[in-house]
Amino acid sequence: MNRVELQAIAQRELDQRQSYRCRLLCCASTPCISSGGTAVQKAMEEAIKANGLNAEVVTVATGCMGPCSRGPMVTVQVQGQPDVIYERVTPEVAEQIVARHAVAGEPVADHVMPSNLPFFTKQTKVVLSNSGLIDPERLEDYIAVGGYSALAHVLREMTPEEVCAEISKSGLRGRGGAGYPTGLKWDLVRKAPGERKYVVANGDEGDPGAYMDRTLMESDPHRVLEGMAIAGYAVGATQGFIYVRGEYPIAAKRLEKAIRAAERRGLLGSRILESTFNFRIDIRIGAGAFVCGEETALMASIMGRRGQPVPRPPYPAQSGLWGCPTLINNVETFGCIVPIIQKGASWFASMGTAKSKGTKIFALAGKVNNTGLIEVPMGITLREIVFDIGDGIPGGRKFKAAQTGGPSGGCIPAEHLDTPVDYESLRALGSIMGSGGLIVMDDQSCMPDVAKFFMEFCMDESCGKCVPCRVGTVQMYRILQRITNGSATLRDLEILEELCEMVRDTSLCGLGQSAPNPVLSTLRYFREEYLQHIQEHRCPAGVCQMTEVPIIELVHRPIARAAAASPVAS
Amino acid sequence: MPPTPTKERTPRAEKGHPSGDPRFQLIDRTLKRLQYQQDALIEVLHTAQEAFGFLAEDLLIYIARQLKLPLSWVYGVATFYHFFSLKPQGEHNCIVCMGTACYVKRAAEIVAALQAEFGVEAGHTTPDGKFTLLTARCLGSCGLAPVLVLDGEVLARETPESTVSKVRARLAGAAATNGHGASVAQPALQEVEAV
Amino acid sequence: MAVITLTINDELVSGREGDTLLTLMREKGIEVPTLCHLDGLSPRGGCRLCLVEVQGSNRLVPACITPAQEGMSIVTHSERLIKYRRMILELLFSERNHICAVCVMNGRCELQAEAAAIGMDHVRYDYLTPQLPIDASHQRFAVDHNRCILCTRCVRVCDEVEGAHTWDVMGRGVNSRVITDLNQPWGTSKSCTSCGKCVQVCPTGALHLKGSTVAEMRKDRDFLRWILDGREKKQWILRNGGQESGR
Amino acid sequence: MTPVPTKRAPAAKANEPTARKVRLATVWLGGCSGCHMSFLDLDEKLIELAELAELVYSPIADAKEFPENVDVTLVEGAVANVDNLELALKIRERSKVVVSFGDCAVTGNVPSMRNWLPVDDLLTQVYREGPGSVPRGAEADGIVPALLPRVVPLHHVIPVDAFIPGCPPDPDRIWTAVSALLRGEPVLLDEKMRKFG
Repeated sequence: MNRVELQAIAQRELDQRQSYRCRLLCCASTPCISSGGTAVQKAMEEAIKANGLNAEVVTVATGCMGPCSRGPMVTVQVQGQPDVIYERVTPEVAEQIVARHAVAGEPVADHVMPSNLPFFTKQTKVVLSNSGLIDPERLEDYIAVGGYSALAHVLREMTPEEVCAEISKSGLRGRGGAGYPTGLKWDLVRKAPGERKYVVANGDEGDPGAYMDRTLMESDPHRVLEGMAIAGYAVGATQGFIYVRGEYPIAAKRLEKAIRAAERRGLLGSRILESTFNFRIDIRIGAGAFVCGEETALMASIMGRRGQPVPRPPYPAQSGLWGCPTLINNVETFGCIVPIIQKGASWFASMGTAKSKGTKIFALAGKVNNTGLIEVPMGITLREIVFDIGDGIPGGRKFKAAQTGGPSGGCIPAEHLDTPVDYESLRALGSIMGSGGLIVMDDQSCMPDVAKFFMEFCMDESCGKCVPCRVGTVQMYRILQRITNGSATLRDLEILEELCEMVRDTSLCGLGQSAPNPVLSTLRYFREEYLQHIQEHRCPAGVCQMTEVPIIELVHRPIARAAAASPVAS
Repeated sequence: MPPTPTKERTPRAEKGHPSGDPRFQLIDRTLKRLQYQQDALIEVLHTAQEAFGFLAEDLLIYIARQLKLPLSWVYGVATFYHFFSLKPQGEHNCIVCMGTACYVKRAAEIVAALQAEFGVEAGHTTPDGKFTLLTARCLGSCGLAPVLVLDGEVLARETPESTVSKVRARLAGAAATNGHGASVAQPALQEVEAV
Repeated sequence: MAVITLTINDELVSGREGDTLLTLMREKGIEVPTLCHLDGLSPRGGCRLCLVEVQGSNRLVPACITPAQEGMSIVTHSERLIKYRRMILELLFSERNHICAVCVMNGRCELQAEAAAIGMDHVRYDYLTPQLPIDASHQRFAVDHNRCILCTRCVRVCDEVEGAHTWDVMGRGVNSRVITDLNQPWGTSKSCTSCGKCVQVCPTGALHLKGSTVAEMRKDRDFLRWILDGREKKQWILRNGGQESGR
Repeated sequence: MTPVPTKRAPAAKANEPTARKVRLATVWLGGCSGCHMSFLDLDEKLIELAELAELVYSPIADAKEFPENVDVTLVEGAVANVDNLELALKIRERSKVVVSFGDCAVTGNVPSMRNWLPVDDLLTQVYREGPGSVPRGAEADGIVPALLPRVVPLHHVIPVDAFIPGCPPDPDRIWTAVSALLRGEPVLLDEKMRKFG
């Protein structure tokens, strides 16, 4: 395949689209499938057949459209008319959509989601621009919207140095959470001496409450592959790995299919687009270990070992997979590459804040009316996300905190709702951008309990290599357990804070270093709540059971030996 | 290859050769595809778990031999990742998502209700081998919280009561249709809590 | 080999390129506690006791694994470091059942000695008191998991020096445990050569000779020096222009 | 049994009207009394001690109730049951300086080895299923003090001012610590004297 053929495929595909008067896009992402999306598409196909519309109406299984809690979602595209988005579509509604909207052009009003909702208008789709509009399982769909033209452009017109410079100029920073400048990283790997180099896409999205990477891999797999191939060209690698979390079977299947299709068309593999550039991509499936999101642990896992981090330096850019220079970027970071090449670094840099450019995808969840996947320009305020896009808290309850960054992040209280969302501002608040999970909590959430939840996570996911993380997380968890069951003392709180600092400063990898963040941030903003648990022996949110007492109070209290009464021992 | 092995028997690898259990061929195919590279251990374990439902000792020995890896190395890797299970799973299983969004929407109460109703701790199987209760880190369906997966079927916006009654129905159904020998369910989404 | 100069605790120190900070500190007589590190085995950086401060960076680095660099300035005994070392030892004592009074290594245990040296005279954290087995199925040796601090010296010596790789670690986090072969009784291990190297390098009473009782166990690590010196000089490798077998 | 007569000497001397002596107490909680044995091994130093201190409460003296206004209390043993706990709280209230005396008080040591087992299982295994039998409900009737869910070191229930590790601490260690305390100085044990076990 060469550039001309690529354009020909795109044209043919567009022509074919034109031949249909109406296209019914059905979301086939995990959440919509879970809510019955497959049956909806089937019902539509049957209705098309029944109405004899095979030649003019077609259904397309697409990626995510965003408002996951309102699924299954369907978008109706009628030629010459604006797209109409339907929510909560059942097979019955699907039939009506075909019968009324597709045939007569009159929308089924009950299920239409108004397109002027802030949920849509406040978003800027860059990485997700194809998501929900193309069939992720068809390479031609991707090519029709300009797919692989960025790779073709890079291979023909740009040197590797120029690619790295362009990415640097865009101001793109790592979307995995830490925010390291992507262009700088690419350049480091490019300059690193070595015959063999590797490119790794980190799709081990382990943060609970985050599914941006999965959605991108499910909805637009070729974009990730194209981004990786451009990276491969820029750094001089011929082999890439995409590490997919084990819990994402659909993403893995679509990526596998996408790789095969791209290889068949000469868009991956040897002599890509008739150039001298060779680049293969293999999939590695994770096996359930959060720590593998850490880059050195991820590499250990790709090499088939226990996913334990090793101290850096040496950094992967110098010595990574099998000792070779390795570029590791998050899946979403790779998703930003194609638009940067297509529309230019200055276009990308024109969005966002001074130090955080472009857009960021968040998985909005928790106690908020509109949950789902959103893409917003950097610098948007939390208030806009929660109250405009998210449409506020259900049941008229009070906003209490937004949790970002998962187990490595923190809780941001109401007084900071007007903070712009960018790497530095969130860090200053004691949280992090993280990979993009954003969980909204109302006054029914107990902050020590939330801290305990995340600490249990870190304790369970600690690899066990370094002492502070292995044992420190258990000790912190124990104290939080005492706080939430009523048996803690003020001394415990003192020890907890001291432990937080120590674990943060002495742990070997990012997991341990950031494990205290949820505790530190809740202590910072909700200390009062901790004190109420300890001193007043009550949980203001009504979550904690508070059934125990501190050990010294056992003097005055008969020790209940429930088990003594019933002969359970055997 | 003799194609009629008994299904119930534990696989036995003699001198690096499959016992004739056709499921070993799946492993051999993966081994060959990955050129017996030691780095491919996790891929091979994935295949093995998919084929057998869990990683029995003999299976681990077979894989270690084929990849020429030390036994303790293979065991260390298999127990590091929560996805791999070294014990057989129940006929039915329920994975409750304990991700943040589900937790905030009180998924812990669902787990507690299932534990109380069926007398099984999370990560364990009932003594009769009928039901395994598992928890997952995050199934990435946060918009539908609380979410759980019952025998591979995703259920959204559950309550403790609705879950208990669905599981009860599932187990009762199993008793009625026990005749066709329910195979070990292989859910699409699974993160097994370790021992 | 290039000579480099750096500052350790305000004192100029010179060393060879590639030396670790720990090597140079020890040459200078500056002692920091170490547990996972053992000369002759590959470095691990897991116990975090040898962490030092590097000026110009707020990240603490493990001296055992960090190569010395020209112009570096490090501090080895700041108040913060001493406090953290103490806390790490407290965590280790709280993790498993280290009842020194009834341990075969009482009086010669490295963990006990580091605690005494640093003045860690009580543990503020909950003792986790896990229920852990003792495996005495091997003819000559036994492993008491209650005393194990997961330094993995046994794993490394078995792999790197003996070449058997009988030992490895199973599980993860606080549930990690050292295992022989398929987590089977040590006495039934097919790969164990019964060389006893693991027993000799173990810093605590976790691995010991059977038959030794409280405070009776002594460990001798001379063998490591002999083997590694010999290996370095290629004493046991056929000089056929062949390749070095070690790693 | 032989050391018993010796112990009466300091107690008797204490009644002599001399310069104000340090009011010293020693307590035996959940432990084997080995630390007290080692204390008695101070031998002739006991005479020196008797000149400086008045032993106001001790398992080797006669007092039944822990007195008020104690200057220094050495506590042997871990906190294992409610009686231990009650006494520990009283000690803290009535003593200026509380010292964890020996490994059981400092770490929980051997008594804490039961901690992996829930108390009820423990009682079942040891008594109900064992050769002897303790009637059910003995604890509730107050015949024996109720066991705490876990055996804990002394400093987990009250603030402790100094620690003398050792199982038992040898007489040198004890003397170094006690003589410092009697002089009103902080306890500074050298590295060799700080070892557990």
